[in-house]
Amino acid sequence: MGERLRGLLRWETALVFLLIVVAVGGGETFLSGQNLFYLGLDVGEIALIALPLTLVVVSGEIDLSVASVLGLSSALMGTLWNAGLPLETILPVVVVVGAACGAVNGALVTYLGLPSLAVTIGTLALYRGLALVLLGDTAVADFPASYTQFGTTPVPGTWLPYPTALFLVLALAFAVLLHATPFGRATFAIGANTEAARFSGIRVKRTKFVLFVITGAVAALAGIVYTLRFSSARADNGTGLELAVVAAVLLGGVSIFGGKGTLGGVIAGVLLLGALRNVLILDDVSTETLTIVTGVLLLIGVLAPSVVARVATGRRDP
Amino acid sequence: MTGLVARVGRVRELGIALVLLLVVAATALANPRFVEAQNVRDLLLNASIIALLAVGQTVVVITWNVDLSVGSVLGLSAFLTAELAAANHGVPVVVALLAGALVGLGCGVLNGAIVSLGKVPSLVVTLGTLYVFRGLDYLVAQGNQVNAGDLPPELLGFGGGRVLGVPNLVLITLLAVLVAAYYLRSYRSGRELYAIGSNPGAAVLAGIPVGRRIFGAFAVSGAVAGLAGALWTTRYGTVDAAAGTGLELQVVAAVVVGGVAIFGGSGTVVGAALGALLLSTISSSLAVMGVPAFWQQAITGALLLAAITVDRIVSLRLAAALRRGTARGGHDG
Amino acid sequence: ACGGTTKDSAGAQQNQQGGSATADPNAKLRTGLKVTYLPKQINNPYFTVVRNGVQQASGEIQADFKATGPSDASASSQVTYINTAAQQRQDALVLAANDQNAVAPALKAARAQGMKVVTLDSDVAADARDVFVNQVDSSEIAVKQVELLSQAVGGSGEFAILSATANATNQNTWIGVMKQELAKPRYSGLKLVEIAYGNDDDQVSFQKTQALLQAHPNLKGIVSPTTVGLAAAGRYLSSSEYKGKVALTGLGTPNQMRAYVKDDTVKAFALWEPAKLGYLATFAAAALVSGQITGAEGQGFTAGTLGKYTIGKSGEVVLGPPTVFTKDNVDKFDF
Amino acid sequence: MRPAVLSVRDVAKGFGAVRALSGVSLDLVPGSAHAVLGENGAGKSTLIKVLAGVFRPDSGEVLVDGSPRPFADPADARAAGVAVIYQEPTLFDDLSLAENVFMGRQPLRAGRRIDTKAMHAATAALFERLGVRLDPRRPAKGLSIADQQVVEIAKALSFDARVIVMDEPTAALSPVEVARLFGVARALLEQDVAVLFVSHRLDEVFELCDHATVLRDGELVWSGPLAGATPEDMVRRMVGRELSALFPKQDTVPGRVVLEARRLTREGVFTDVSFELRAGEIVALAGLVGAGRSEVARAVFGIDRLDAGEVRVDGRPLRGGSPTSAMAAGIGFVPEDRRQQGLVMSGSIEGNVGLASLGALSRGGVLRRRDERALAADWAVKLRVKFARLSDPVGVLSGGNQQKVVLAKWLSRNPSVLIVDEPTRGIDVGAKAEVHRLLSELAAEGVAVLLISSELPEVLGMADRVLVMHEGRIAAELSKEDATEEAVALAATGRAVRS
Ligand SMILES: Nc1ncnc2c1ncn2[C@@H]1O[C@H](COP(=O)(O)OP(=O)(O)OP(=O)(O)O)[C@@H](O)[C@H]1O
Ligand SMILES: Nc1ncnc2c1ncn2[C@@H]1O[C@H](COP(=O)(O)OP(=O)(O)OP(=O)(O)O)[C@@H](O)[C@H]1O
Ligand SMILES: [Mg+2]
Ligand SMILES: [Mg+2]
Repeated sequence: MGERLRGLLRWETALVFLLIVVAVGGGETFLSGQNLFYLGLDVGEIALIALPLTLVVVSGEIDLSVASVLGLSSALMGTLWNAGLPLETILPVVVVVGAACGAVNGALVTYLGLPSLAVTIGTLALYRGLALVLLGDTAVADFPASYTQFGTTPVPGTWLPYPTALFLVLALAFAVLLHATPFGRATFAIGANTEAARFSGIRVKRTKFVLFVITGAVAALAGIVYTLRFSSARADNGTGLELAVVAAVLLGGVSIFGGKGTLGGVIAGVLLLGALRNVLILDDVSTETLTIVTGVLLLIGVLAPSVVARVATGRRDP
Repeated sequence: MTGLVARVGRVRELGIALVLLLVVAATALANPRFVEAQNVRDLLLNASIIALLAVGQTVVVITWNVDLSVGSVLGLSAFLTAELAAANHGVPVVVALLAGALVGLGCGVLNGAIVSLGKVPSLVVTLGTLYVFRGLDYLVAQGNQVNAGDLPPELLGFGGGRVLGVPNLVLITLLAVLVAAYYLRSYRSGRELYAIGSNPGAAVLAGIPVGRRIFGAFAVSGAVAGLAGALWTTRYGTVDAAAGTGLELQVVAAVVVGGVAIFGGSGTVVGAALGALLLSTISSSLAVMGVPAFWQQAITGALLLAAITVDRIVSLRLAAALRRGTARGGHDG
Repeated sequence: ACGGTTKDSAGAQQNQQGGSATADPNAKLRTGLKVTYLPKQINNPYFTVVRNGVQQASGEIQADFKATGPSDASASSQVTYINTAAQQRQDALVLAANDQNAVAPALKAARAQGMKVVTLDSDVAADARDVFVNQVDSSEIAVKQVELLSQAVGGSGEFAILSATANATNQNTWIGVMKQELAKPRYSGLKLVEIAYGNDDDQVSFQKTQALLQAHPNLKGIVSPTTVGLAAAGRYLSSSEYKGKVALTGLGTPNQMRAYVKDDTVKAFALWEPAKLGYLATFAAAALVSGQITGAEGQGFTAGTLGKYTIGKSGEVVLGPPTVFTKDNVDKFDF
Repeated sequence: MRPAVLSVRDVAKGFGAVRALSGVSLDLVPGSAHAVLGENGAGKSTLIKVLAGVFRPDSGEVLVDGSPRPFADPADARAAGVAVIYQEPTLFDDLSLAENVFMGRQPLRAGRRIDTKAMHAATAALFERLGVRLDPRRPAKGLSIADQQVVEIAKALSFDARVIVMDEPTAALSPVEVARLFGVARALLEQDVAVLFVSHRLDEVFELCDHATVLRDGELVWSGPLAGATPEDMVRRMVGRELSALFPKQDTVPGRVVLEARRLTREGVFTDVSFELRAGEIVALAGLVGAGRSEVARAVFGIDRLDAGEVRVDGRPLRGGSPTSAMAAGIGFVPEDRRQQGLVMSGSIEGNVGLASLGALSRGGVLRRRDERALAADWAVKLRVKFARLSDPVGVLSGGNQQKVVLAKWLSRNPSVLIVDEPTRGIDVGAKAEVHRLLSELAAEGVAVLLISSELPEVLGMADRVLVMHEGRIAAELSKEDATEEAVALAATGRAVRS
């Protein structure tokens, strides 16, 4: 068990190491302010959603509906905008609706006891469908520049895009939540041993429910960022993103069985995937190769800790 | 008690069949053409590839694993089969299908080896190979497409062909369902798959070669996905590198609706195949009923949720009945 | 809305027309240009054919050419590649946009750095590119299809349209023109009963065709103004009992449609030549970089073997009239 | 003596720091029943798992018919004719009982297909032989512990085994079934099968076995024929000292009633259970395994919902189904299964100790690591937990030390009512005495303790009052004076009425 833990630590160190290798290998072009700005934008939504999803996975569940919530919030944003509502009202409404989507997932998982994989495959279809119902095949693209600039310009005086600044703030908040609060401890305990957590007086259902709600809200936030960044509200925004986010979380060393993982690892994982993509595209490496590299990284990510642990113990026990 | 258990087991599939009948009947009332021969054929055809994939997936899921790479395996095999057939027009249909299955088998073997030798969660592994196989597919395709015109007519004829009015693809899927159902019910290794999913630790103690069985399950799922890829080619004729993208979630949905427990140990391929048929029939029915296109996906999602919720409630009832039964039956009296 | 930022208060966005600088029609065509070709998605066969044209033209003008692009055709997936091209200081970008708005900010930023942008096939907002190379005149191709349909169904009856995605710009433009055309007395017998969307996905288009036939018992014809849709519909019809009873026409590639033209599922269909589209766009890009044109209406340039072209309204260049393919000529084409 | 069919020579096996077995040798002879005795955690089950091919010994060897035969996995052991009844049931919930019995060895008919009919018939015959009425077709899900054990026994009998190894097969059985099992076992012995038998019930050991081996802390302390030995001898060998020193319960004067259970009922599990706990008192809940004691404790603590009845603490009713409100009312609960219920094995020692006190350990919503560590360090010293670092995962600790961590988790909350379910299960002799000392001290400080234990000596030594459960009901309430081994056993088997 100790070896396993150390293996995990090593994996996170390895991620950071790989990140540095990629950054150095990318050379000056990579490290230019402009490129870092683009990199920040590119990882934007995936990075945002990866934060709450990390907590969900640590608690032993999964949420595959995040990309659909993103799409739904984008569609809702467009619909309300077309209806003439002010953006200042629309944005909070969208986040609340996202939270409600998460609440539906959470209620089905905790109060009915359904497996989250099955539930969120269902809501993946449902939320995307609702997005289509709202906006159909039209796109809403006339959001005012005073807002869309938040998706396309850096924070004045830096190369940090606004979404990245938002991500940094949320990353800090989630890191504190997961690693320094009773709630975070409860999340780990639930993921590692749900029964023991319940026997310790932890409100398992409520904790998981809250996690799903937070995930929904952040996915909606990511939908807003996405919409403003491309100044295009469409029902199919972010289709298929869920697997990329899950991949990023797992690459960050979070165990799919729950109970293990760090937010730092996930952030390193997200950045590594983004930086690698960025460098490879800059070097004109084909998209085919990119896809393969993503998959191979994931395989290494899951195999490495287990191989390290086995070599370290050198024993074969069930 | 046994009666109850057996009944509930059977009711699972009966229930799906019943819902299916209801959907068909309701649609037929609104539009009688829904039950004409051509349409029934189309309904079955539309479900056949997903149902086939669901058969392979069920074999994996009952061992408490999952194979997310099936969509990519299908894509890779579809393209390779198409290229093979396009390059060698004389190739017999059977050889083309076998080639597809072989490509899939290769992918499945890789999945199985990583999962069983590495002792790592299959969800992560197959998510990784989902990307790897799709990337290979892109590499092979290089942005090109194989057109129906490039393929030998016999191959396309097979995809559109029928025997006694039943489309060939439906027959193949039916055959796969029957073989798999019989194997899972009547062979030791088939039962061992259920045992592994039901209690992995006890399976080891019972002397079941757990690693080998899981490896086998992935190999089967891969080969089936490969065969499905070849069939895809015969049916659609036009194949590019994107074939089957995103199919994995549909397949998992069909399996879940079909009453296969996502945490292993129970469920049948018949249920899974019916699940696939139900889902595709619902979407056809929504289209025929004139439900606006944009509503269809939302309704499908809602029905999926309803299905798993009902299933859960039924199994909770069953568990409660068993608990009371034990209490009444008293052990030592 | 009280004081917030609403649709009304934001007002219409300004469209600043590209090409305010002056053009020198006699400037020499520069060699050694760096040209990036960015299709909707890399594994779309249609765009692979277009790429061949870009490649050919690049060879003729000794340009450094590269093709790149995303593996999915979602609205946002091209942005990274646009940014990369800008960072790589490419002279020109030739692209087919997945979404007319989503890529606009990135394109504007790239243009601000001096990159010339030429769109083909699917345009973006006019202020985000220099020139749009249109495959055909929108009304011409729409009119043509209505004409082909009318011939195929014998002048009257119900018909449906099988389109690509619901927000594909070109599809919607054509459908708009078709509707106007249908209003003419000549076509009073034709009745459009449904517009279905196959999402440019082969399987979806296939099943939508099926659903159309189910839902409309009296359907006489289908028009599919997209290559994916037409091929899928052709395949469905040719193997169903509707073959010969329901007419099919639209836009398709000869290679995909050859079998269905020969077995009489389809009498005639139309398309432009995709390779020429890429070829023309590349020359337009070279002319822009060389300063021969700026994108303003009325300017002209020579596009290699294709001859002279003139820029039309709002920076648009039209490739030419579509080709109609029938049993007789389909074997002469290979794309 | 006849040559041994299955033997181990000098086997050693360790788990991290725990040495579960060291230098143990044993011979199993055809037609002879051999008992392995030892306290909890002595290494009995580990020895059995070595014989079953589950564990490979770190050193030493396994011999079949006198020649070394390393078992790579349980399948190898089966092939050598070794059938094992494990201590923990190993059933497949979703499969039928018949399949559970014959998994991997189902009778076949033409084409290597499973002959379901034959399988059901054979299973029914096995159940018949064991004298139980169970339907071979029903799934294992929902079986009582006792029935699960019966299926395990049927599974072992279904082999044509040369060696049958039984790890506490009788723990969950009533005397009637035990008698049947012994009948079957004797018949097997007649047919020259070798039997290895593990039980904490010495009378059974003397009834069935002719030889015995005693393990203490993983070492072999004695091996020989049982003829001429008495149970007392064996106990002395197991424990290594006189028993009486083990239970130092100090006398206390019971105070006011702190917890009151009124007519608690959970359908199919327990019925109409009422009792009171007073401050400073240790009340034992005794009974056979499966009597429903743990279930009562779980319901009181709010893990399971009650169908009827209520629990009052200090006169105020508790909200049902909520451990949080039970904890708020001052109840602490040390569950019976520390691996599943008590600890997060991958979590650190300090994390586990603090897990039930997260609120108290945080300031402004942020957990104070320093307070958490201080709390853990404090209790580690008080309970004499042996550990390397407080940040080590609990999983590396020995069983006794793990148990102490669970105790620390609850004691650090200063409960007014403490429910302990099998608090000494699987912990070593010294630790056991310490746990008893602790419980006694707690009572002296005015804590009301509900002690659930399957070990009669523990119950008799520790309790001020004994409640005996039988089949989900309280069958007897005995004062310290009335609580004799005999009286408790009688009530536990349902042959006494509530006094
Ligand atoms: N898988 C394991 N990992 C770590 N330690 C273990 C494992 N299995 C057993 N142990 C430890 O080995 C020692 C011996 O355990 P074992 O189960 O053999 O005892 P036992 O004699 O069967 O006790 P009981 O009477 O409680 O069944 C104990 O300290 C136990 O905690
Ligand atoms: N895994 C299980 N599945 C179904 N019912 C169970 C299970 N375990 C126990 N039961 C039921 O609960 C009742 C009490 O079980 P349990 O064995 O926990 O009682 P106990 O008296 O606490 O025994 P002990 O604590 O010594 O194991 C039994 O009647 C049994 O039928
Ligand atoms: Mg034991
Ligand atoms: Mg108990």
